[in-house]
Amino acid sequence: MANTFSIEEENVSRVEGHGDLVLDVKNKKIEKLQFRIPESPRFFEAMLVGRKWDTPSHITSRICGICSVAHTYASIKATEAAMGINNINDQILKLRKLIFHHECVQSNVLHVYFLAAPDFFGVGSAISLVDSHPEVVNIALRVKKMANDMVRIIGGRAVHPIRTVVGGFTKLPTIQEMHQMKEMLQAAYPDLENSLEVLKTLDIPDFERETEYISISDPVDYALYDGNIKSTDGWEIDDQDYLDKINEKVVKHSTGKHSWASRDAYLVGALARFNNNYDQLSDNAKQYAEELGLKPLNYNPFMNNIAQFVEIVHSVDDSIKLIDELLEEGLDEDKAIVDVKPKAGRGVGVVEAPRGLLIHDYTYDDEGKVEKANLIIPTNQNYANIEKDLEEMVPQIIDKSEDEIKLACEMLIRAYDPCISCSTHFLNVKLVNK
Amino acid sequence: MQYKILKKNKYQDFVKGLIEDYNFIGPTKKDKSVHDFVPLNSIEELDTNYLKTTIPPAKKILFPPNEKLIEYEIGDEIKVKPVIESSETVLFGINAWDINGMNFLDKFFSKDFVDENYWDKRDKLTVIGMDTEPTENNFALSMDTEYATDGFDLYLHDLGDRYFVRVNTPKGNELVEKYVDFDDASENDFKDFDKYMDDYRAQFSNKVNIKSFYDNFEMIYNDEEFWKKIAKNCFSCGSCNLVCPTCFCFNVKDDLKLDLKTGEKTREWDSCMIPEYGLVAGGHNFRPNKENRLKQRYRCKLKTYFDKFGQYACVGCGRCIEACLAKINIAEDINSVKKEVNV
Amino acid sequence: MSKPKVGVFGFTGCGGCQLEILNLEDQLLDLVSAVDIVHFREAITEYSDDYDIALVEGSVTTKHGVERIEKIGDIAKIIVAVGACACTGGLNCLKNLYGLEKAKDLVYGDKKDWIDTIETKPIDKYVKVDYMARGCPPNRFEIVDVIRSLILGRKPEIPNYPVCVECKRNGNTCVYELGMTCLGPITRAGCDSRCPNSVSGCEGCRGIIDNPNVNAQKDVLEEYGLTVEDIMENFNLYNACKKIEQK
Amino acid sequence: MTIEAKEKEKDSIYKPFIATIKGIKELSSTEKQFDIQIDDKETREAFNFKPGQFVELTVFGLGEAPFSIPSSPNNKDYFELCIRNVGNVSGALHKMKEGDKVGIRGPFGKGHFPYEEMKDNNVVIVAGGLGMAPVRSLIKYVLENRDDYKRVIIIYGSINPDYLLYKDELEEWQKRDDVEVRLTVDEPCEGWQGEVGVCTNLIPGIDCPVDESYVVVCGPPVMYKFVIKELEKKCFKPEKVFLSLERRMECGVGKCNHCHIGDKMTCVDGPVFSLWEIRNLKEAI
Ligand SMILES: Cc1cc2nc3c(=O)[nH]c(=O)nc-3n(C[C@H](O)[C@H](O)[C@H](O)COP(=O)(O)OP(=O)(O)OC[C@H]3O[C@@H](n4cnc5c(N)ncnc54)[C@H](O)[C@@H]3O)c2cc1C
Ligand code: SF4
Ligand code: SF4
Ligand code: SF4
Repeated sequence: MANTFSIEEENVSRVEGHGDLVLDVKNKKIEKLQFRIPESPRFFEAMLVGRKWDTPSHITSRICGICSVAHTYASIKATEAAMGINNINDQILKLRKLIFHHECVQSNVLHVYFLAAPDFFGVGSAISLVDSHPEVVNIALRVKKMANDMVRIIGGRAVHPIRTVVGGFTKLPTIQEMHQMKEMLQAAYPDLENSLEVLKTLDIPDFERETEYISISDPVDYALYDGNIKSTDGWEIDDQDYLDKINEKVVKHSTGKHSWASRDAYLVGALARFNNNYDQLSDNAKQYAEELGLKPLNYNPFMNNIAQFVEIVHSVDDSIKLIDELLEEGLDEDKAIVDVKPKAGRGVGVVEAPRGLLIHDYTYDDEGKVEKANLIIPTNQNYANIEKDLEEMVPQIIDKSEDEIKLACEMLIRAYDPCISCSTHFLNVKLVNK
Repeated sequence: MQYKILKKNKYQDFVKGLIEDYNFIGPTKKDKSVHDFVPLNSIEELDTNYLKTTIPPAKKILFPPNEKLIEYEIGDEIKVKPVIESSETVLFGINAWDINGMNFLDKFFSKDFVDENYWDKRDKLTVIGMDTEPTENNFALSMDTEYATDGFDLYLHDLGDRYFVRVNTPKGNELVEKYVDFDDASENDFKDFDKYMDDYRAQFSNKVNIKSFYDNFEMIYNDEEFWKKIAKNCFSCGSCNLVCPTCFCFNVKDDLKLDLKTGEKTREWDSCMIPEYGLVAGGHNFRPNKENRLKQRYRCKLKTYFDKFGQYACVGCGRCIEACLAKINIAEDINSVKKEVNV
Repeated sequence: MSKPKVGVFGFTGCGGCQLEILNLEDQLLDLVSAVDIVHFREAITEYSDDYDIALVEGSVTTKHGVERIEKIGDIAKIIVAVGACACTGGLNCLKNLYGLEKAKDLVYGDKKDWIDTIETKPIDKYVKVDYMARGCPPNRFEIVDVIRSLILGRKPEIPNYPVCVECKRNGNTCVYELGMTCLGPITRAGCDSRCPNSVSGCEGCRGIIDNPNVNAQKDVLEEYGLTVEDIMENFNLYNACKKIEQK
Repeated sequence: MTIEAKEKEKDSIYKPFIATIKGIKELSSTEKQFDIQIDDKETREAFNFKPGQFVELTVFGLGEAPFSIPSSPNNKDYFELCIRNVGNVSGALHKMKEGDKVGIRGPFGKGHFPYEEMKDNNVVIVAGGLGMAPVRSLIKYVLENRDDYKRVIIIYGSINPDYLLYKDELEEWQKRDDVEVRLTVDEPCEGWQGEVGVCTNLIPGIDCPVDESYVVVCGPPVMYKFVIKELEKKCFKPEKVFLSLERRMECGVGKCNHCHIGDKMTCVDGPVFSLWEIRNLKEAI
């Protein structure tokens, strides 16, 4: 039993670290708790200044390989809003929603099966999982391949899509590819069912902390691509007015900025979407949620993984629906893209990245070059909330062994899915008793 | 050769029959500037009224850009299996110069050694030709390739209200008898056909003096200034070779899978305009600069194979002219030789 | 053949390259059994400093990064730069165009002194790089090819011809004909001409070939009514760290 | 039709047959000799090659490369290869051991040394470096049928004595009184008995009547130009001078076209050409 200890990443400056935790406990009381991101700052907001309107989506896609589609669209939507483009047709919208679903699936699969599952099964990594639970790995690889292929077909490649541009698509999938996608989606159901059985057996830590959940929301769709910004604290605003509620500050211990809205911290991501938009989930997804004991409003951050899985189910269902509609209407290459005339103005693009609310805000000059850019990324928004959760959780488990405390902290942070880099390696922390 | 007439009102049924029964490859609109030959499932997708295709259909089918040659398995023994894949296919709507390009490849792939990967597909290919409008860069007329005398099974010439059909093979004859009734060609039909060919030939405005180039090639061969001038803007990107219906260079790759047990050898189109083309171990490059490479390309196209087969390895389709971003123009260059030599 | 020990390392980048390795799907399990992955932050917890081959993603943009890459240089027998950021500096180099101070000002305002950042450089400015799997993101099959080649002890075949070659093999319509610009004629192939396949001009993410005909590229642009500035905007996306010699 | 008959493989000119490395011998710091035996007995017996021809050798997983056959065509059991370690295939071969398997296609090359035609003539061999490999097959053949030929003169040059290939055979030949061997190196070491300088220097000293002499030349690309100049000065008959050329080859069967020299293909029309042919072949040397 440890009353006084500190957990600190070993040699922060030498081992590569994207995120680490500093936890200092004296006599069962937290002296210092900081979750920090010593990730190299990348200056995207600066890189964008002066660029022509058709490049920001390509540049911002490179903020994160796992959420490249989300960044692409936050960017495209911001630009389209600034240029006053309001004639994006149904075909484009549906294809955008389709590709969005599958980035979400790509990322959720990675997170549920490769990053969180090893913890629950008590093995060190997905590679060890290959030996201990080959069936789980195979399911994960198959579902991931399906999602990757979907993004490849619609976007031209699995990471940093090519065809997705301001105004629409440079090229549409063929009818044959649409059918192929549908078949792939249908083939995923058995894997989802098997996963359900596996997930039911998991022992999910029982920890709750009431907080604010923010996501976008739409009356019809389970919103990923478009919607108003909505909070479990009862407010809802137009996405262009995000500044009315969302605040950001630079904190010294981290290169990621911290955010707050109605209270001192809030949470974004799958669980936030689930809590705000439960009604719009497909029936099938609701069924899965019920079997896994997930109901809105849920305040257990560990359930984020379950919400992610439920989202995979919804995405598969909704994709089949979208493909059927597109096939019925027929694909029209002439309507693949709408004309864009650059002009001055400001526009905001808000979407749901797999790990939560993502906001791009651009101001353009008359030539259609970026004058100013502001980006609010999901991982940053969660930092403050992660710290608050840890502050509450650590005292509850303070009587456990240091290893157990460490693991619990890691699992909690991983549950947030901050970004794959931080969510795995963060684990190499060193414990020094004081 | 037999000559038949296909009435326009029977054309649809004829084509539908073919689509039904065969792996049917025909031209379809790809985007605003080009068509492409792809497997078609319905007559609606077929559009024989095309101006250009980037990649020549016959070459794409018979000698694909990437082709597996052998598969192997490494175990206690090494097992090697040749991969020769093909199926009965109808190639519909290919024009005369592309047929002549294929005729060239036929000769090439059977000279010295018979390339089964090519021939197996060729044997199973039924070729149905049709004339198409030449682009402004097309100089097929000067190269004697605007009319095909061989290499097809059927050739359909559009006389307006009917097709004049040349039946070149027993296979072609089978098709003529299979779906709809073809009529025998009458004297009148022949007359109309002759007139049609005259009009068709009149559409070819780009003319080259190939004879003069052939005769003078050795004389300008050492004229470095000449070659430097025409190769100046060359990107060494190989586009000219890759779109050409008669180019056949390839590289062979050996790919062992990550399981380190099974593997395959594949060939992929290469180009003699790429610097690495003539590089050998030890770092010696036999054709280090672009003017050397261009010169060799012209030799190969316009001399070597005329000497070997009596046919130029250029059918005058003009694709390379359109594909070249540096605006290197084989037709102009053929003609400029005469000027150079005359000076 | 003993299994080579492989470490995968990330520097400043988006993680997309490492993701492309995970995206190997059908081949991932073969990869895991063909080599010993001893270090891979994005996928495994365990790590070790004993490796033969280092696959390095990302560019060096911090002082701490310099220390790390130099350490990898000391340990690894073979270093493979993976992705545009590691090979050419990639998109991160745009920061250099603005100047460090201005960039810090813009993003972090008066808090800018808290930030550790230096001029962006590709990793070969600090260590000897044996092979490069270029691109943003790199072609995952090329990554496999490099790894497989290293296992077999052969030199990976990384083309030195331009993207046009692959573009033509794929039978694409040249995007210039469709009114767009393309860096294909001077960019190193190996991506299977992904962007032109999707009817978009190549942005040069794989870097420039050894002997680009830059003058001809300018002539082409003029022909199509474009200026060098038009293409420089594109060119700088991935190649701001490299200056084209004007031959 | 029986299943076997149906599945009977189509002939592919790209399919190698499997062979085993029976012996390995180090020839110099960069070259090794490999004794290659074709596994299938029937194929082995049908494998008849002529001096100057080459095979395409596959190391599975690494690729294929052309190599001349330096051994005597009279040896039916196995043939030898002499391989310099320069890259992927050759490097992998150098790491292989006895009993390892490789793939072989060939023999290829219509153009070989005209050993029949040469009978009753003097034979002059000019080799540089690795160029000894292709001509050795001819030397072996000529010495095995020594009575059919007149004088045999071997001029062989290399960078330094270590790089001379087949040293023991050279010594043996030097001892014979029916072979005239002249060795030369660029960088002599202590105790070097032969000449110093490039092998071109030794051509003026050739003293056999040109009408009754065949000359065979093989060496690195840079060597040819100078050798030919010297041979022409001595008025050797171009139709009686033969050169073995090297080009990049991907197929060996006249399809990939990489080995084109002017109107000829090195693989099927060569690799051995007469000076007569080459004089009209631009780019050959
Ligand atoms: C007819 C003929 C006979 C030969 N005989 C011999 C011999 O007896 N002994 C011997 O050691 N060598 C011989 N060579 C040379 C030998 O083929 C090359 O050294 C060999 O191809 C190198 O292959 P590699 O895979 O080891 O090298 P690689 O790694 O493939 O190549 C290294 C360099 O060679 C170039 N290259 C690639 N493929 C070829 C190719 N097929 N031919 C030439 N260069 C290529 C590459 O561009 C690269 O620059 C002969 C060549 C020919 C054409
Ligand atoms: S060389 Fe040019 S014009 Fe001649 S056939 Fe080839 S692509 Fe057509
Ligand atoms: S689209 Fe680009 S890569 Fe393709 S041929 Fe044209 S210039 Fe070359
Ligand atoms: S086409 Fe160009 S920008 Fe696109 S992936 Fe290839 S090299 Fe990169």
